[in-house]
Amino acid sequence: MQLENYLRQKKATKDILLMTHIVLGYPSLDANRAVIEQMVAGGVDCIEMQIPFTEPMADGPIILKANQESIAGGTTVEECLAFGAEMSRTYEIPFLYMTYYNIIYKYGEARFLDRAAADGIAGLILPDLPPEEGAELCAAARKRGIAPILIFAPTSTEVRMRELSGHGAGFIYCTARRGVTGKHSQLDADFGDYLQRCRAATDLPLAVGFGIQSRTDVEALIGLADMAVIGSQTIKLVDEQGVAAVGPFIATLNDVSGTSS
Amino acid sequence: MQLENYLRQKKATKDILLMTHIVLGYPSLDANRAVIEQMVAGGVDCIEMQIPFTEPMADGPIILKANQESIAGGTTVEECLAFGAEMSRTYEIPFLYMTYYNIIYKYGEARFLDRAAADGIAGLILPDLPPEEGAELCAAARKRGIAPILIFAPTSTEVRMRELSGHGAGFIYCTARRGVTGKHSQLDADFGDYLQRCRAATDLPLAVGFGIQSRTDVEALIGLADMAVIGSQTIKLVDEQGVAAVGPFIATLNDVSGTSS
Amino acid sequence: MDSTAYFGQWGGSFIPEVLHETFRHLERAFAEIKSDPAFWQEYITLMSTYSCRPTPLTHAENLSQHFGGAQIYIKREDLNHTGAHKANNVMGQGLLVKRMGKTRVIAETGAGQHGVATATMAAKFGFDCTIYMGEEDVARQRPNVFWMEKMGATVVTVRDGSRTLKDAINEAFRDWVTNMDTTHYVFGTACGPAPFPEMVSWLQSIIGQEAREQILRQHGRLPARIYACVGGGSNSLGIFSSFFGEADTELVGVEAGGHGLDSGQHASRLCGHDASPGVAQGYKTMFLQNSDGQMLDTHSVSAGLDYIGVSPILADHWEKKTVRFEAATDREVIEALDLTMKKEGIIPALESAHAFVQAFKEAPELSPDDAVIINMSGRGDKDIFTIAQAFDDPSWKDFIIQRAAAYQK
Amino acid sequence: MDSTAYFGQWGGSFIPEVLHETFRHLERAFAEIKSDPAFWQEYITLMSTYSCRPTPLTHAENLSQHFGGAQIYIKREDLNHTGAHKANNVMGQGLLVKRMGKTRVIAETGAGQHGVATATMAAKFGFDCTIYMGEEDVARQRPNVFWMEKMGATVVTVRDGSRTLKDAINEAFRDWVTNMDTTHYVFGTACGPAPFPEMVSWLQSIIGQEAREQILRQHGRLPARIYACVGGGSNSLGIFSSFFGEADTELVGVEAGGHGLDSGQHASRLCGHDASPGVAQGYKTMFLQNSDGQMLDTHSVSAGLDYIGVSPILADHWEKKTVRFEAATDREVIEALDLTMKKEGIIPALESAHAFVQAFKEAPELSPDDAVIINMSGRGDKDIFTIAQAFDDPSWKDFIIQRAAAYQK
Ligand SMILES: Cc1ncc(COP(=O)(O)O)c(C=O)c1O
Ligand SMILES: Cc1ncc(COP(=O)(O)O)c(C=O)c1O
Repeated sequence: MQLENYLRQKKATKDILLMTHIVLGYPSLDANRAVIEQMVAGGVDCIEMQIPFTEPMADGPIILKANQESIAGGTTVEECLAFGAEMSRTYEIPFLYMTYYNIIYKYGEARFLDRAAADGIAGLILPDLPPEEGAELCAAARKRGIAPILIFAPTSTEVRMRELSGHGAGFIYCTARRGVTGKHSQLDADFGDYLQRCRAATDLPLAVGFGIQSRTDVEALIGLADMAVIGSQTIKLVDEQGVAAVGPFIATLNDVSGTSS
Repeated sequence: MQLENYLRQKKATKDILLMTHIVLGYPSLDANRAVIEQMVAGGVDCIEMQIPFTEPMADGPIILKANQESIAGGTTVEECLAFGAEMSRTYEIPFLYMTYYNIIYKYGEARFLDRAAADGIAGLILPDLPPEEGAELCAAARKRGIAPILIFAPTSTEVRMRELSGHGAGFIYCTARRGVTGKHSQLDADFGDYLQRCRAATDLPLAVGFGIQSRTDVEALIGLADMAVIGSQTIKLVDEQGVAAVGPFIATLNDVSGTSS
Repeated sequence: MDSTAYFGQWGGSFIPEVLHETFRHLERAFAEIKSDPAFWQEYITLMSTYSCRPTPLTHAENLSQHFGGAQIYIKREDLNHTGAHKANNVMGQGLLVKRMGKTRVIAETGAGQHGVATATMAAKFGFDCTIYMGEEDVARQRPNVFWMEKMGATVVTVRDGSRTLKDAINEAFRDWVTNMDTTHYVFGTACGPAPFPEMVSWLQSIIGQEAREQILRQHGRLPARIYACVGGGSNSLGIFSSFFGEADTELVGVEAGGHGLDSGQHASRLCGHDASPGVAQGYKTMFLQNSDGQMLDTHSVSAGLDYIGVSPILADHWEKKTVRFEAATDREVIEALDLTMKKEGIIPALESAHAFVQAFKEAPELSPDDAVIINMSGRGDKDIFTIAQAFDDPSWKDFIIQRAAAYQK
Repeated sequence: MDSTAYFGQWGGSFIPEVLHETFRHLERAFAEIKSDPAFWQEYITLMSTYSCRPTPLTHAENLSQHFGGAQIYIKREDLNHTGAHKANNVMGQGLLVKRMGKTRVIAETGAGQHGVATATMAAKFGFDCTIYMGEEDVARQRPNVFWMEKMGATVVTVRDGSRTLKDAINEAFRDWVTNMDTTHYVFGTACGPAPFPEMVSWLQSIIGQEAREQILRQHGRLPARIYACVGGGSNSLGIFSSFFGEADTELVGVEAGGHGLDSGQHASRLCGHDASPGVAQGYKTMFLQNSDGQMLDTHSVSAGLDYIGVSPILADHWEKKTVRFEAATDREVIEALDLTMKKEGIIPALESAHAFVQAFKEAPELSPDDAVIINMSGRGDKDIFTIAQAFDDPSWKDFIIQRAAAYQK
């Protein structure tokens, strides 16, 4: 409930909230630190930190490469958790972990959740753990005050969305389209219908991710969703223009999300 | 009968007769001319002239190569026949054609035999024409005074030898061993038995060929056969030492075949 | 948790939400064909007119005599169209795709056999076809790429991760989550999310059905042991299917021992000590992974066994000890291949040769009244580049060098 | 002249005297097996347990539809062990060799298929084995050389004459005249001295027997036409055997048209105008030869059809007009191959693709109620070097160049 409440309070002050994404250890934890600092300063509302995995099945080329290079550079799960704890200690905004289920499975579900809870982590996004496989994990997370973030897809039926919503907390992550992360999404009429179906199926706030890349994209979500998720785009930015470009980029986005505040 | 009579008369004066072999057009007809001149001067008793064929199935590497190079050099059947006529006009000794059946088949059997007879050719050796296929050709040759030379092999039974002998004239060509021309033959005890079987099966003179290469080889045939056939060895000699080496080589061999004359 | 998706504690279906409906559709379609005898009949007819089923069971008299023990029989999946058991699975899924009304198929491939089989099936059924193949495998298996392209398939080179089979699987999933409406993912082995393990095993059970009938006819009774190589597990499950529960028949799965179980360079999930339970590529099984859950690089002389995971159905048999698992090293594989070629005139695929290794080790302990069956999952003549390399054949190298020189002119 | 050695005016046995007894022995042995039903039964059993007989008859629905005429059926000799119909002849002769008590076999090979088949048979039967192969063919078909050697055979490179098939035959005869006591010469096609043409055709008639039964079962009546490529003639005679004299079935032999019948670069003996009657390699037939009787150089994209002579049995059918002969050019062959791969997922050998060309030309004129059979004598995946070259595939060339670079390090 903590995460949901936080988002609702924040939303009261902004047209649309912003969640950003980083891959831990890419290009380095130090760079992550600098990027997060700029993000927070730029006014993002929460941050998902991806613990890298060798088989990121749901991710597109940019995040995929970031996962691989992070692991190749020696990033361990232990380091990621320590870093997550540090961030959550350092900043006021909520931090979430995003990763694939095997990382948690190997660490031990209970052990992972206990630690994340102790470290103040607000939520958990696991794109390869549908409720058929993860209902217990969701319940265990909720019990510890960690929001399990469930995912709606354009292919999800109304019945399915209701079911998913029942397992989730914090917010619902609506993928803007089919496919994997990274490619720009057309936020067209169909998309509007889809988000209306999402809205009808759940009481949780709605975040929209996958291919949200610009001020225009974020603007297009106002009124339809509660939060925009910026994923691959910041990684690309850091790759191309360095860490210092993140602050200005976030500022342009937040300028939108804050326009009517 | 002419060839047989000639050989019998010659044999009365020598322990063993000599037949030599050349491949027409190899290395050239001019070279053939020079080689034959030396052979005749050296005292060979008859000469087989091989009309080259692209598929000399019964020949070993040396004669095979000579066939191919002659054809590659442009030697035609017409040139070979003209050359044969010239030799037979020029020298007293008998000349035979050796070739494969296709050369005659394509030329026309009757036409070939008529021409060979008119040119004074004494005999015909066709290693791929057994009497099952060539009985008529043998008869047609004999009718024209051309001796069809039949071949005995170490694998021939007595019955078979008698049958072969019935088709032949001039002499019988006994291959000294299994296999193809060129490789040296061991003229051992088995070989003696074999020649005795040959002798018992035919009244025709016996020539022995395949791998007769030296004075020693020729000597070993005395008393067993009437004629030694020198095949690949002269070709090798011309290849290695030139045309002029033929005379001295024949002289050493004939020295043997004439020892007791 | 869908209980039919699990085999003991293994299996499941760990898929992105966007594929949820696609899997429901697939499960229904699979349930339908499984309960429809007409489907199996159609499948058998296809396999006996387009491929060469039933494939023979060859009595390897020379090898039997050489080892002086059990009678060695070889189940000849190499004689299938496209040269391996992969055809069974692929043609069966082709019929399913037709029923589901989809028009495009995608597949991952390591050795290239599954890719060639899928491209073949797509040509036969008139489907569009895209094959994902790791960059390393493309380099190793170019002849297969050539044939896939000639059959009309698009081959996509995957340059991520270890650039091998597992990365091709990830990439195929990335395609599928984008194009699920038109597209079926023809999974190549008895792994992946449910219902794939069960579906692929079911289609491959045609091997075991034939083999059982054949060994009874030819040998008069059930075999003492059956040997099959284990990559993902499909050929082994295929032949084992008709013998589970037979007290007199021991089932032996042979994994890739690579440079040895202690070398860290192998692909033995069930008989080594480098694997642990995990969840990846949509299912739960024993994976070769480190303590963080990151997948390890695997090694085998045979591309088709060079994989991090293993069928959850086999993991269950392993745990319940109803299948015994062994490993064959690269070196042993080459020796067994050599012997089999010389003694029987048969060229097993490098994958299949793993099963031969173990059979050769054990045949001498058995009696000449016993029979063993080796599942020869594929033929080796497609592996010429790898096999010639493994034998370090100098005239082959000269040949390639000469060819290259001609091309460079 | 042995009358049974002739087919009309063609055939005979033009052999060196030293082989006379060997041929009598062979004739007797052949007469024996022909009149012994147990032999044929043994042969069928061997072929159905070691190879994959009966090979299927595949209904090529896509091609049939594409051409909109006759129903096209494909007899799948490619699914034989070793990948071609050559296995039938070779395994049959293997049984014969065992009966004759010989311990060594020799063979000529052009494409390498017959060499591989013979090496395979020798391994299976435990015979010593030497294969003669022209230098040009060794260069073109190195993969086959590799497999022959791996199967334990000695491959002798023939550097005489045109360094191709005919020269390999001559060289095999040279071996045979030396080693006839221990050695049988496994002639690869329905050519050569009697009794080879008849014997090889008889062993290959297994194709026709199956095909007749299959087409009646699958199509309900006899085919309107049967197409087979003609190198030496063995696969065509094999499938034609069960249809001679059928008024409703026209038999079509397809020769190698190379660069065209008027180009001088082809291997068409019966439907071109460059051949004439002749006697070579032990038999009488139509040979590609000049007016002196010297054999010509032939050309075909397919090594297996690239031969100067043709079965005397086919020469007789040609003269009597009981078989029609056509030619397919190299270019047409590549097109037919491409279409067949894309439409049916089937890769014919370059040789077999000649038969496909003619069937494709004629299928549209026939009615959809008619059936035609194409004899697919072998599979093309062994021809990868030739096919990739024929398609001028750039990534294949890159692959070879990279491989070579790795070997040269
Ligand atoms: C010939 C052959 N055998 C075996 C395998 C291993 O797969 P599985 O264990 O699914 O049979 C492969 C995979 O490519 C293969 O090509
Ligand atoms: C696949 C294939 N088909 C056909 C032939 C031609 O031979 P035949 O005419 O004897 O069938 C060959 C000869 O090598 C071959 O390999």
